[in-house]
Amino acid sequence: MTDLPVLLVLLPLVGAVVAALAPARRTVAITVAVAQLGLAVTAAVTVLRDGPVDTAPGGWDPPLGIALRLDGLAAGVGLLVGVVVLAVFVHAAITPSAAGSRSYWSLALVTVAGLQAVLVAADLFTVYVALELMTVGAVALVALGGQKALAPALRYLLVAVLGSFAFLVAVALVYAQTGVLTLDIAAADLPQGAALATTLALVTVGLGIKTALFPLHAWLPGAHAAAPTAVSPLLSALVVKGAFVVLLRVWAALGGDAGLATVVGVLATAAVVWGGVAALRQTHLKRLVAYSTVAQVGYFFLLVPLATAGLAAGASAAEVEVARLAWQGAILMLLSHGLAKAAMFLTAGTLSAAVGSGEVDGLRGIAAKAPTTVLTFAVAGVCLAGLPPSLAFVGKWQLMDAALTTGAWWVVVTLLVGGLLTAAATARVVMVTMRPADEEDEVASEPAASAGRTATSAPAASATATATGPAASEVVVSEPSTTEPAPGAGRAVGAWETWPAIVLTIVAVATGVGSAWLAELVTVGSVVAP
Amino acid sequence: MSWETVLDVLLATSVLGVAVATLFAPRRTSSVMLFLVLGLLLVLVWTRLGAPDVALAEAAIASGVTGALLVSALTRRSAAGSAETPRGGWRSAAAELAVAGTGGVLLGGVLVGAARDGLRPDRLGDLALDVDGVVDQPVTTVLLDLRALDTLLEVAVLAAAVLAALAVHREGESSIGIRSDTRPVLVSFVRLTTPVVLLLTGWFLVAGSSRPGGAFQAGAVLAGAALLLLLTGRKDLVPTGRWLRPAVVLGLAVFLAAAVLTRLVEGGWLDLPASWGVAVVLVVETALVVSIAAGLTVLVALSRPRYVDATTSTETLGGAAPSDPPRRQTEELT
Amino acid sequence: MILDVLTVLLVTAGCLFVTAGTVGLLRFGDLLQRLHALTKADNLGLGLIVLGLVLQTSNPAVAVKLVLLWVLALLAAATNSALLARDAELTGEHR
Amino acid sequence: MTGPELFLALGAVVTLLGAVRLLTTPDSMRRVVALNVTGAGTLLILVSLSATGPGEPDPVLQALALTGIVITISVTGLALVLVRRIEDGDDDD
Repeated sequence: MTDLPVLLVLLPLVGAVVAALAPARRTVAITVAVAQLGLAVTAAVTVLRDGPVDTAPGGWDPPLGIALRLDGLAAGVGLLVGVVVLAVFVHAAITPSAAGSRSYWSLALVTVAGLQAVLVAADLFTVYVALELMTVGAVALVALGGQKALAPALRYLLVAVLGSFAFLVAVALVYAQTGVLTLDIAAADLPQGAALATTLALVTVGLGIKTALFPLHAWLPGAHAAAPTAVSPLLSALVVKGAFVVLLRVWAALGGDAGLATVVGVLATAAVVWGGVAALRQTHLKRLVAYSTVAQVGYFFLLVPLATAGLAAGASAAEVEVARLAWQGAILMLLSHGLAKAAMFLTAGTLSAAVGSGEVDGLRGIAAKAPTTVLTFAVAGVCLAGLPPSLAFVGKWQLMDAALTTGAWWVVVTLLVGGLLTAAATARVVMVTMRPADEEDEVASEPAASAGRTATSAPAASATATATGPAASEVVVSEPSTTEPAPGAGRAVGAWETWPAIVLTIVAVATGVGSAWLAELVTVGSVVAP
Repeated sequence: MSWETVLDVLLATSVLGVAVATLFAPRRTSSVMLFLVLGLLLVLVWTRLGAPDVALAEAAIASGVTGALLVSALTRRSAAGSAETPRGGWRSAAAELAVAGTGGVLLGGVLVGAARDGLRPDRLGDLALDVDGVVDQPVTTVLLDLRALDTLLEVAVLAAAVLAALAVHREGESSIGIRSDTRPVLVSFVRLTTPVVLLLTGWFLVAGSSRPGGAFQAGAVLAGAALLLLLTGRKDLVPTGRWLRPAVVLGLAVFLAAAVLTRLVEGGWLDLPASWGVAVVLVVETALVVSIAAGLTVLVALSRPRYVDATTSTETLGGAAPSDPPRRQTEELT
Repeated sequence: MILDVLTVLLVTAGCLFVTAGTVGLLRFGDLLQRLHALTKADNLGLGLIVLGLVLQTSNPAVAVKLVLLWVLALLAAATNSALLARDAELTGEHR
Repeated sequence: MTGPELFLALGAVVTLLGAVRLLTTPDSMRRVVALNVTGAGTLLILVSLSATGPGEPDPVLQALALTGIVITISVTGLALVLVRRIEDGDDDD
């Protein structure tokens, strides 16, 4: 069983090497994805039954060797990785041009290897190397989107590596004080003081960049929107989560900092509102979906202010209980976002390709031609907004429960507003798809027609009308990605093309119905374990 | 005040000054040249800090490689056309300096304080010095024995970067073109130095297990030879087509194979046994040299600007006529 | 003792030549003049420094390596200068 | 303040200088240079930390520095290839 953490990392790496050389890249990649899902399920079952799996490859015990730890968080997110990667690979295999390049398969597998290493590494420097592997893979995948994707890819690379350096300086600071790199051993030795606060601040900024926490999110919409169809879901559903898991690990191990937690709480709230409003104002479909990721990232970060009191050394039982509720709620939302957002990006790519335009307005009438795809997009949006019975609803409920217990009413307001904004953005897209294609004149004269029927007509109206204020530049720069065919060059939606997204959506709903085991899983081996 | 203190302060001041000049230089070319100077100054700093030879050699060669990458990426057009001053002029530059300086001093204070607090005898570094690993060099022991997984992932990062570079490359994902320059002076220089470079590669590789050296140094030197050969049109000696991708991933593949082999035979992933661990290290390092050399060659070749279509001049062998005015970059020196 | 004095003299002289070459690089007007300053003065300066250091070692292997270093530097400098000068002449960019 | 401590503080200043410049300069090539200056600063932090102790330099920190170097070179190479492709594309337009 101690092989599990190592296998999770090495299997996709072996796959990447084979896929880089063998002619049958797809077959190799999908075989690896199936095996990876099998490993993830085994890992989840093992962790639920026997608790966390600790191992140290190389034959040296920590702190001399590298500690790997497969805990509930790693197993839970690992399940998400297994499901999403398989679904996206199947989509890329059966859909023309979704992958962007023949190099897609090996680069995607490298990214998955980096992600798995991030999840299981319990050694701070190994986390740094793994983060870099994940970043280089993710940037390469964005760059497959053609000439228009190169500039966003470069920006993503430079900013993300800057975040890595911040993390590396934090690692150096921890090592300077404790003389070890294993997270748990170092955390036990680390005294309170300026150095601890600086470490947490550096980790939060460095990983905040990589998770696109407002206001460090500016790189994300461009990169996620310009990437090929089969890349955006991997980035949004998985890569962003990897960095968040590291942040959470370090906060939980080091006990957190109350002042910094408040700052993170404010930023998280701003992210939910700002990302939600910005998503409504986008005219380009994939940018709309990408901005909604900025908002959703805010939800996960709400965990930090809610749980910090329960992470401290002398926390009361009630505080730990709140932290556990918030932890489970935020991680369940994270998993549900991964499933639903992957489905949303896949369907968005399919719809854009079907009408030959990346613009939201170009989708008119597509609901009649591809009803299943539009329906999947809508249901994924509902899951994202956190309506019952989806997994996100369960997560949101727990998060609200934790917030009400501590009297953090602003968290409740944020969650409700964020849900409304997500629902409005989805509704806006779905309304456009259902409008007959020949209704062009009426639409031009009535820009807010679709959004007028939703609760948030004001921001939506300003999206189609002349945008003013700070968001103006974003509306102007939204341009279709080059991987999409030229306007009017739409193609028919393949018979099986929507199935991976449908499966992802079904999983997002089904896990919501029976989510108790999942909630239990994600706390195994963590500081908030019951 | 001792001589050493004076030297340290002088060195630190120079590093700071050159770093600021690098960051705020008005032109790309001067920025890159100043960065090369920064690299040289840092080598002096490593010596002052008592970095063992292995670290020193690798750091020195690395700054050379970075310099080569940056210089080769300079273009005539961008070098000349990028003489724009920073937005907002000196005012914003001063503001940036003030912000970064204040933040840096604060962070530096915290780091120095942490280093003073943390001087305990049971640090990892002291434990690692006493380890009886399969190789004698302590830094190599840490890299290939104690923390082999880190090195494996690091090799994967390099492979991923090179595969990505090939994927976004204009001429397709499995070949690189490079303009050749077949003037007799260069050709005979390459002929003279290639055997020396190959010798040096082998020495670095073997010496890595007991003395300064290692796969990265050997790979970087080999990449230099490969680039020179490509530059003089000897595509027959350097894999640029079908064998390029295999060469790039060879190191990662062999490293992974070693991980699986040790698991099957010894029962632990990357658990190097005393009896044949050295052999594993040597085989892995040899494969790494090939991959590092191939990877660095690809990265330098693909970041070069194309003044002339790569396909028209790569095949010219046997020396260009003196009357044929070659267009190539000379702006580095002028 | 005599060897030490010789080393100090040789290395100091070498440093002077290298400095002179650098001054030439900075002060001379065009590429060819700069190359003239660099190649002559720097190669000689490096040679003197190497010679001074050879006197300090009793190990012949180290001495051979040091001299080899100088030969390689000579080769590289000669090739570079030839290429640069040829380029400058052909393109007429030596101001 | 000892020599290694001086270089430790210098590393922090250089790291922040590079980081701020990376975020403010518009030119892509110089952003890559700024990234490398940031990397040099972090390297300085790691190597001078390895020398702050009384005994031999810390081999673990040296090894971390070497791993960081190779990663930074890989990232620089990829960034420069992207810069090249972006600017070549601009030429074609």
